[in-house]
Amino acid sequence: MERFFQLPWQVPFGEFSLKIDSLSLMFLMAIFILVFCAGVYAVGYMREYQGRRPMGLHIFFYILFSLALVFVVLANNVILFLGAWEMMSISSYFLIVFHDEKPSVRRAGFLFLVASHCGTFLLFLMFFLMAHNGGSMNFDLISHTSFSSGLAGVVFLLAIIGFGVKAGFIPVHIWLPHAHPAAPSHISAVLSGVMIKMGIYGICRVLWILGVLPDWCGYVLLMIGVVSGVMGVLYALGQHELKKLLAYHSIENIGIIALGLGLGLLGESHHMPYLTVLGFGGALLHVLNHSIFKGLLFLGAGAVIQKTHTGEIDQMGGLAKRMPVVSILFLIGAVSICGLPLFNGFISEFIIYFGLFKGLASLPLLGAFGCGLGIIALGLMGSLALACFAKVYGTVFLGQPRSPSAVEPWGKTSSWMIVPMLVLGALCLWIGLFPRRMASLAFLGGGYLSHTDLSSLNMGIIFIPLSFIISALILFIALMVGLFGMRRIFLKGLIPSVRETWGCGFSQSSARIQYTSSSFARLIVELVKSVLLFKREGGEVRDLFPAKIKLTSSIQDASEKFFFRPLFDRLTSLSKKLDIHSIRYTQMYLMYIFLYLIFLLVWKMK
Amino acid sequence: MLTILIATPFLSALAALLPVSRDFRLKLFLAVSVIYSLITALFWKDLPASEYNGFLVLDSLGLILLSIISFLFLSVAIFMIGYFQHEQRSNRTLSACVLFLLSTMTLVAVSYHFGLLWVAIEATTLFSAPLISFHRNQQSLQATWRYLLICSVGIALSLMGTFLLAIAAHDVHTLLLPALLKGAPLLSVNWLKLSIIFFIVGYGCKMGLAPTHSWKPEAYGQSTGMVGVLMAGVLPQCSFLALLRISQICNKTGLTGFYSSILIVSGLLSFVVPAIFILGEKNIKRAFAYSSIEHMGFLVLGLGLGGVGLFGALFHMINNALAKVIMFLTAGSIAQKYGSSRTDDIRGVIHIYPVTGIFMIAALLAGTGVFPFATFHSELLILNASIISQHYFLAAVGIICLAVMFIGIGKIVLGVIHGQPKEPLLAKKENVIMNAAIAVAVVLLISIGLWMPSPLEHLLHHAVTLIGAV
Amino acid sequence: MTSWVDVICIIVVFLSLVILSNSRVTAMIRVFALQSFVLGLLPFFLHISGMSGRVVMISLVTIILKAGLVPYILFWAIRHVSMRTEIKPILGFGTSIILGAIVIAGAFWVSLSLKLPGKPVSDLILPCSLSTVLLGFMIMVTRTRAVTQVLGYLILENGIFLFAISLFDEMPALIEMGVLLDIFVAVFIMAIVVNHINEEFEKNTVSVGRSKMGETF
Amino acid sequence: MMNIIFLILAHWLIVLTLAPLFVGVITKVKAFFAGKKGPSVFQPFFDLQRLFQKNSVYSRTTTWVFRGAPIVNLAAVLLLSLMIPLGPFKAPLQFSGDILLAVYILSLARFFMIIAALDTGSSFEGMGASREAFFSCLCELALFMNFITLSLVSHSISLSTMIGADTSLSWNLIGPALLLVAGSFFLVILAENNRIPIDDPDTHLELTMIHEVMILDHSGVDLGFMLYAAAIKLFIFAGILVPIILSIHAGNPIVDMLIFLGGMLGASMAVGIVESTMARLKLNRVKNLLLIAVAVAFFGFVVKMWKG
Repeated sequence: MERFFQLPWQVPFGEFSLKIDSLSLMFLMAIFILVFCAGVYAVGYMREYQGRRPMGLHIFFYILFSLALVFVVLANNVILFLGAWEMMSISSYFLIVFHDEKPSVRRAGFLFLVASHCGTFLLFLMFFLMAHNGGSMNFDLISHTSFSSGLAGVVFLLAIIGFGVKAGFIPVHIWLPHAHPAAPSHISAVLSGVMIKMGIYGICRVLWILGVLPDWCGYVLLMIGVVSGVMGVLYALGQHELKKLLAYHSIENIGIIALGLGLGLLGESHHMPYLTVLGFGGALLHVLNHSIFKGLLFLGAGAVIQKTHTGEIDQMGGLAKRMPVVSILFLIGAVSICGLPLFNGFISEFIIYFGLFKGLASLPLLGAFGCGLGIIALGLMGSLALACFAKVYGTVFLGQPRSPSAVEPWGKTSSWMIVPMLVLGALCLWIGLFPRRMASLAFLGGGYLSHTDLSSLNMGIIFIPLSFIISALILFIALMVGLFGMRRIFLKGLIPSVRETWGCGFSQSSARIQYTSSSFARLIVELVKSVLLFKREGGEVRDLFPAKIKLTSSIQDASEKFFFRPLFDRLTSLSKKLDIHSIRYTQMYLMYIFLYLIFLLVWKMK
Repeated sequence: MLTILIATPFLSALAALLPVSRDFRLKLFLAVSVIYSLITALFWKDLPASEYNGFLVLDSLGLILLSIISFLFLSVAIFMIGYFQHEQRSNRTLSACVLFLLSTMTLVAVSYHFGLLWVAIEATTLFSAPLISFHRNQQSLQATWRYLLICSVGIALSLMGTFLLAIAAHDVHTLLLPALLKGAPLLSVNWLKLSIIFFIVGYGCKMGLAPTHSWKPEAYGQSTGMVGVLMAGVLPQCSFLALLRISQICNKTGLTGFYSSILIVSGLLSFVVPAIFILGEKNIKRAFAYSSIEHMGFLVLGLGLGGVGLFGALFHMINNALAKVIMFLTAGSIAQKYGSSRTDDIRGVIHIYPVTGIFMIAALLAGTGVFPFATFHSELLILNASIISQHYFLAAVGIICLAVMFIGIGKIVLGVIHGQPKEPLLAKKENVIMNAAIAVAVVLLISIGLWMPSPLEHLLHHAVTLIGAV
Repeated sequence: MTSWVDVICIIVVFLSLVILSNSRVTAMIRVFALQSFVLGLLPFFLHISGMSGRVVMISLVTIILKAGLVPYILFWAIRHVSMRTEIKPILGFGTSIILGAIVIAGAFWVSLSLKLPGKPVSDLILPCSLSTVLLGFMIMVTRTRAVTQVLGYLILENGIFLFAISLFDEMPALIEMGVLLDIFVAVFIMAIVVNHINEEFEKNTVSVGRSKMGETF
Repeated sequence: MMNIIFLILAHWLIVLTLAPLFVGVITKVKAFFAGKKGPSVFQPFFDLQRLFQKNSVYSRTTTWVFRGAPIVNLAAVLLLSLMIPLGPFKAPLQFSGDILLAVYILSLARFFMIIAALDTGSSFEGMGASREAFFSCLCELALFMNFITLSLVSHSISLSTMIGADTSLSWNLIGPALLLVAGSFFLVILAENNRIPIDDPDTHLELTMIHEVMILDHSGVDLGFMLYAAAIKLFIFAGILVPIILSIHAGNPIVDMLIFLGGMLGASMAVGIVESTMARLKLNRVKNLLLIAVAVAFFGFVVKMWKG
């Protein structure tokens, strides 16, 4: 389905033409849901800064940001798109640096701005290449022209890098884990829930314009998906900071989406419409799902941080008793993001799995191998994510408080903050139990994206399993209720006694003895420590009566540590050196002119 | 009409030299620039007749420059009033030279004779020199010295170019533009080539194209905000007008390829050089100077690429001027508040001076061509032109340099506006008049970026046809 | 008469070479004065036939300005700012001579393809003026002191002037304007330099020997 | 509709009765190897009955998560049990892609087990939870690779078809691959169900335990649910492995049932033998064993790909 909207707009090459189609619809839903929820949440969340900071500016940029998002998705013209894109980056920058008195926040914001802007410059090139080939700046008109496979490849790569920066593909993700923790929580929710999806949207739009691509593109996306997904979740496991951890999980989920897209591309280039629709559809559905549950998680994290005034996971504990509602909502988010059944994460991952298995069976050797790799990677991501969120939930909400900041009495969380989270949680459950509507929308989007009409396909192959799953899940719920009843019956007349946790012989074990998140993740992290650059200082017990010992463990981001930082530093030092050398003497200046003159004379007058 | 336009500022400049009160000078300057702008506005309806048997003619190219001049001087005049509310120093030389500058620049805009054009540009150099050394100190003296030396070299070379052109036009017996265009077939190509080379190097010095750019960082770094506006916004564009005039001839004599190849090379250089230097920069004005070099690169690149690029270049003339107003006036007001424009001395502007802080952000966005500002469109046009004419390498390098420039300028500006506020050295409160002057430019630039008024579009199109690029 | 013109051209180039290889300021100024004087004579030889008033005027003005006023100002300046101290140029004697020779050769090579239209005055004019221009440029590049740079600039002007003479009757009024303005520039430079240096001396007693930008006055 | 429900109930009946027996057999075998008489094979039933009647003790630290985990766990395995065929009894719940549901339902159960363990705030249970999370990652890796191979073999992603319950797998064609799959799957069974050499179900040294230490604080009904769930899980895994190995279909349901039961008996004895002959591995060597399982599974995958 397509709806157009035109207005006169007088800028060079620009035309104010908007368009809603099945592709943009998915993203539009995500935007509206999350921007609205985060906005309502902000009312409660920002109350403590009332008067102490320029609220007006913040609100202005929030509205600007939302508008920009909508226009990015609706724009049907290159200039309009790029304009909205720039607005999005800039306004989100000012949303991120809300706490600009902290140097870390400033650095994060600047890194974000630079990264997204550099990406945008690549997009300029890409769009102009396309527009030059298409002879127009209008997406529809461009999409009607055919691209030579070489040009298509170049455009594809430019799009992967340019949009990938925004989406947070590894290794160009470096801004992401810094920006998300720096921003206020409702902003991080929107950033991670919606803005990085704009990168995905851009890639989808480009794929839609380019039509059929050579199959190596599919493999590229597949590989990106595998790497980003697995690395993302591994990095997440090593984090001690709640929002940074969530940020890395966004990278993981982007990886899953990329897997779906890659599968779709493979299907397209091998003319297997089912793969295409399953891949693209799954990816699109996961876009929506991820924005919902990741939004929920960030909002929950915000609620926690607002009370405990720290993001350090190992400082928290036992919050389930203090903020029960938040803890349950966060649990819902956690279960969904692990892709566990009953919630929406499972549905989209199931669709992608399904497509990958289909590809495994039907694609030629290399493709099948790729799909197999994808399946394994997905499985690994799932189990690692499970471990990661078990760690988070267990350490933050369960057990006993690990630090005074987690004990001190607080007021209850404002209902301005609770209600949006409730909405998101409900959505998670709804899509998880009744996915049919959203799934069919996603498949429509996927079909539109790949220019295949679904009417020619028998979508039963996916919908029948889905309906089976639904019935199974309902049975599962029934089972749980039944077992609960049984338990009641067994316990009838008995009063369960409440004691201390059994300390295996130790009496009054203190809260400090609990397993920390780092120690929980340690086994996994150490298995891959060479990849994560895992560092561990101190901690070994020396003499018979050990004194107080300190243990710090940290992981580092390879692409940032070994590529981007050094590059920037080199450039800066080079420029400083040159500056000193060239600014010394006027003679230098004159000499440049002299040499230039000579050069031109020799070049042109021979 | 044109004569009035040139004479009025000249006479008032002489008046400003007389021992009169500071306020009188300011008011005089304001009045002159208001009248000037009104007359220019009239010209938008219909162009005036030529004067002095074709030596002074205003065509659409000239009109573009003229409008830029009028707007910039107007905003500077307004800004000046606010500025001198906080200053005790005498403004005699300043206002006199600014008015002289106004009249000579007008001469540049309307002169149709290459000799006259050269004289006018020469004159602008002379009158702009004293402006740099408004703060009488060692560095500003150095800056002035260099500016004069390098620009005079440039001037000399362009004079050589003029002479060579005269020889090339031996059979035309005049340097009047229409005659040259009419008698294009008679021009002897080799001499023309030589003259073009000298012109490009000569006027390039004045325009600040790499590698002849080197006076810019110091001159801009030393001059006060308002002077910076004039030096960065109009002065180079005057020389660019000269280059445009030359390109008119080239397009007639089939030297387009020759000309554009040189322009593209120098444009490329003007992209790369500032990108190399910007990262190490620690002074706001100097950073802006580098960005202005880059913008000059945009202009010549657009001219060299032709077609869409030419349109973009002409459009960029206007946008660049407006952007420079925002950048340098804001830098000026900050420098006045903090007594320095080094990034180490300034922190958290947006917390102490919210309005100035926002203008600073606007300066960053305008200078680096971010969407709501019209510079975005013109830069895109020129990039697009490089793709269309299949200079992929050029496009790639340009993109990289733009990115680096953004990083550099962003680092400086954001480092200045954010952070724990640092108490300004000579704390002065926001000045409404100064801010108004900047705000007008901001609004104007944004509104052009959001909606390109059709008269402007027609003017630009007409100018493109005038240059007659193939 | 063209032979005389040729001779003058050669002399001019030679003198610029001398200045290039010279490193004593006063001597340079003197040589410059000589060069300007010779240049001033050029119009007479160009137009031995019709000795119009314009010719006389031009050459007189040239000689007075270039050979008289400017050297005077220069001397005044170096005395005033006490810039007696010699600083050896970046390039030594030998190298500058060799480079100069190369530059001259280049100038001739460039102007091979260019023939002066109209009645042939002298085919040495273009190459000689070009090489004078380039030599002047070289002097500016190789000297570290303001005055010497101004000197180089003036020689560059001389080169242009030499060229301008050749289109004496092509372009009416153009040359005069140009020349005068150029002279004005030179004077102006000196004026501003000196003027500012004075102020510096009055304001703060910091010697303007070698500022942080590596300039010397 | 009715007969579906009937089928489901029948399935559950079989599973619920056979699963504890399976455990009992294992204990019997171990006792025999230890040269003891050992408890009767019905002992697990008595244990469960005892636990169901007991009152339970809760820690002050715990929340509803702790109480909910056993229910989720048992419900998950019960749902899972509907997806495996029991000899002649086809799986009542089978559809294309049900393995994914199976794996993820198991993960759901595991998730709740882990957070329940963390809920008690005891370092020992935290330790167990961490190990569980770690080993299960490797197990799932191996599991998925096996599934990939099987789905390539059987051109299907429905569990019963993949393990050859409907149409027997062609051992003669892709024997090696299947052998590798079976091998790695057996290791997975041992790991997932915490048997020696990975874990010792009836050790009493908390520091070395994995599964047992996680349910250290559970008591009464909850513990009963946990143990029952564990038994069913083991039974299910064996029920997946058996058809792969002896994929024979003698149309006659009785014979099929006998074949199935024999297979299960064999499987239980195999587990018992392994447990009583092998020593428990050091914890930091366990991961190597699992990595071996992964490698074997991957090898099987490659072999299958190569065979085409």
